[in-house]
Amino acid sequence: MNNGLGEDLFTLPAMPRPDMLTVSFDHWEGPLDLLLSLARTQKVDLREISILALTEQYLDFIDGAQQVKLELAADYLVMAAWLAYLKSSLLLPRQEQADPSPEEMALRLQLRLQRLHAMRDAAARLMARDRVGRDVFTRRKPEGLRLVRKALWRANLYDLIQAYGQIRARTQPVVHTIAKRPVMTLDEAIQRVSALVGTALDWTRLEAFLPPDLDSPRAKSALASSFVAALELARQGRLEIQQDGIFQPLYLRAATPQDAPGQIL
Amino acid sequence: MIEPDDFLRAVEAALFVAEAPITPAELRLHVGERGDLPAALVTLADHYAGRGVNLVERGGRWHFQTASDLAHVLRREKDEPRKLSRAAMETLAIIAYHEPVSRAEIEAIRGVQVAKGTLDVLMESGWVRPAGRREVPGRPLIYATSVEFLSHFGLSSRRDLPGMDDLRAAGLLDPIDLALEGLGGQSVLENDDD
Amino acid sequence: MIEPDDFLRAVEAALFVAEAPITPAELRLHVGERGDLPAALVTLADHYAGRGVNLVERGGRWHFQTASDLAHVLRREKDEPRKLSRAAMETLAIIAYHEPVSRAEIEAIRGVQVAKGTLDVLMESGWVRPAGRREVPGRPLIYATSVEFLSHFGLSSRRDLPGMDDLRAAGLLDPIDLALEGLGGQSVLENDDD
Repeated sequence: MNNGLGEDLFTLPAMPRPDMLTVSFDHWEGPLDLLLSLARTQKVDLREISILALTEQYLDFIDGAQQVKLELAADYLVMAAWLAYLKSSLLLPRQEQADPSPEEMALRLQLRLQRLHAMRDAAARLMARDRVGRDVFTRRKPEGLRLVRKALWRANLYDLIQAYGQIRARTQPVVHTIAKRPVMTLDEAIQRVSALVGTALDWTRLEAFLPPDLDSPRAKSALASSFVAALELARQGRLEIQQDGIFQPLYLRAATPQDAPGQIL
Repeated sequence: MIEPDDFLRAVEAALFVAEAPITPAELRLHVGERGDLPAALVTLADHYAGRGVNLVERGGRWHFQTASDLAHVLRREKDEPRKLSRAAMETLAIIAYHEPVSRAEIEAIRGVQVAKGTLDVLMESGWVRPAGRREVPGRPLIYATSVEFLSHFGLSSRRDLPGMDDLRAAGLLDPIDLALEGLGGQSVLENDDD
Repeated sequence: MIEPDDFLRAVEAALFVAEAPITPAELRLHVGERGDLPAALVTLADHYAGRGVNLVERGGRWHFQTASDLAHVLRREKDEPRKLSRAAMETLAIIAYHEPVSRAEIEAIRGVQVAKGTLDVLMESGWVRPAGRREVPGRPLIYATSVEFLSHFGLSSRRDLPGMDDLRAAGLLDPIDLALEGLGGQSVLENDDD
């Protein structure tokens, strides 16, 4: 807050008044700090302080300061303007007063000064306590307490046996056996389709030639084998295949005798 | 003098070698679960009360330290702790008496901004620690003092802060708005009329 | 107890803060020329004789130290239950079933290298002990289980360990990859459900 004031000592013009502060300007940390210092020259309890008198003191001080040094920190001038406003408000007839009332503004200022003063006092008392390393001392090189954590290993027999079982299982030679899958062989399908197609006089869907257990694992294999069987039988001229379009159902029927072999659709 | 039993002796020895103020829970790890630890601590504190070395409790931690009246005997040139600036001292006091407190609240009391370095110095010293955030818009960090603060300044707890009770009773630790409500806002003008 | 006078208290405090054992001459620098220092030292040594901290003189230098019977307090060992890692468990199992075995043999059976720490842990646990050297080129160390191993696992002898037939009957020899396949299939299904 005392930026720009440098190390210059600022003293008031020689006006030896007892309530006047004549110390360097950069002694203060800001307007509130300065106000508190001025207030304490009133030598009364801060609760009894006269805000009007304090305002006079502050404005006098700033006036004096400006005669010597024009570049006063803005904060101090803002506070001066605010205090001048507060002073005039306090002197106005009551009914013309604005909200918040000047009394409340003055009280707020007073409370702030009390609070700052209380903390300044508390800081001084705190610093004056018996402090470790200044007033009281602890051992300079304590040996220190040592807590050595020793692992207590836990394991049970089942874990041990299971571990061994897993090693043996993991390292056993692996034998691969190929599982026999439920399939319909092509021969089976040819036999089945050629037997059934003889009974079908009209176009019949391929699915009708499948065994009845369509949900069984054999179903897909039966469908594929029956399709290949149909192609084979058609090639041999023993049946005809018809399909209306791609992915449409396939229809089969027994070949009529005049059809030439190999003629499909 | 009553001969100290082995439990008391163990507590005494552990406190003696501990590198920092130690909690009863930490002591328990060393002296075992048996034995009346609170009673032992009180007995020891009594025993050392009038001596050159005292046993003290600071923020729930115990340690031996020399009696304060012997400072002149023991102080050495290099012992003087780093001097805090006035700003740092005031900021520390505000944190201690108002904790937890935000930077803005500190500034409201001091009437000036808190320089960046001020809180850093206090945190570096180990006396001040961040204590979470205030759940208000902006969620400002709030600060509080640490157990190191208590032990450094010889306080058993924050209740021992000098003048704490008086300040609280006088409402000087309350926010100004709260204080205004209590006062009714009348007294100033009367004073000024004097 | 006689109240210690200020000179005695100063000596006591100076001894307490001293960084190292201190000579009476050095003590004088702190406590001043007045006062009967030899008498004070003897009085203090007497006072601390039966306590957890004693004042002792070693080669003309004095210092406080903890009573020697309390060393266990200052360096406390604390048991921390810990579970063996899978690698350690497998290694232990191989040693138990095949002892005495060398590290190379353990690795051959496990199909994986054995980390140095694994055998250390087993030796630390007290369940495995070195059992001499195998008289083959390189003379490798061989390992066996200990009596503690048997008692910890509740076995009266190694013959109590279940044999291969028992393991197979318990399903413990089921190939792992089959078990994994089962798991894999399950997880695929779960994913399909998403």
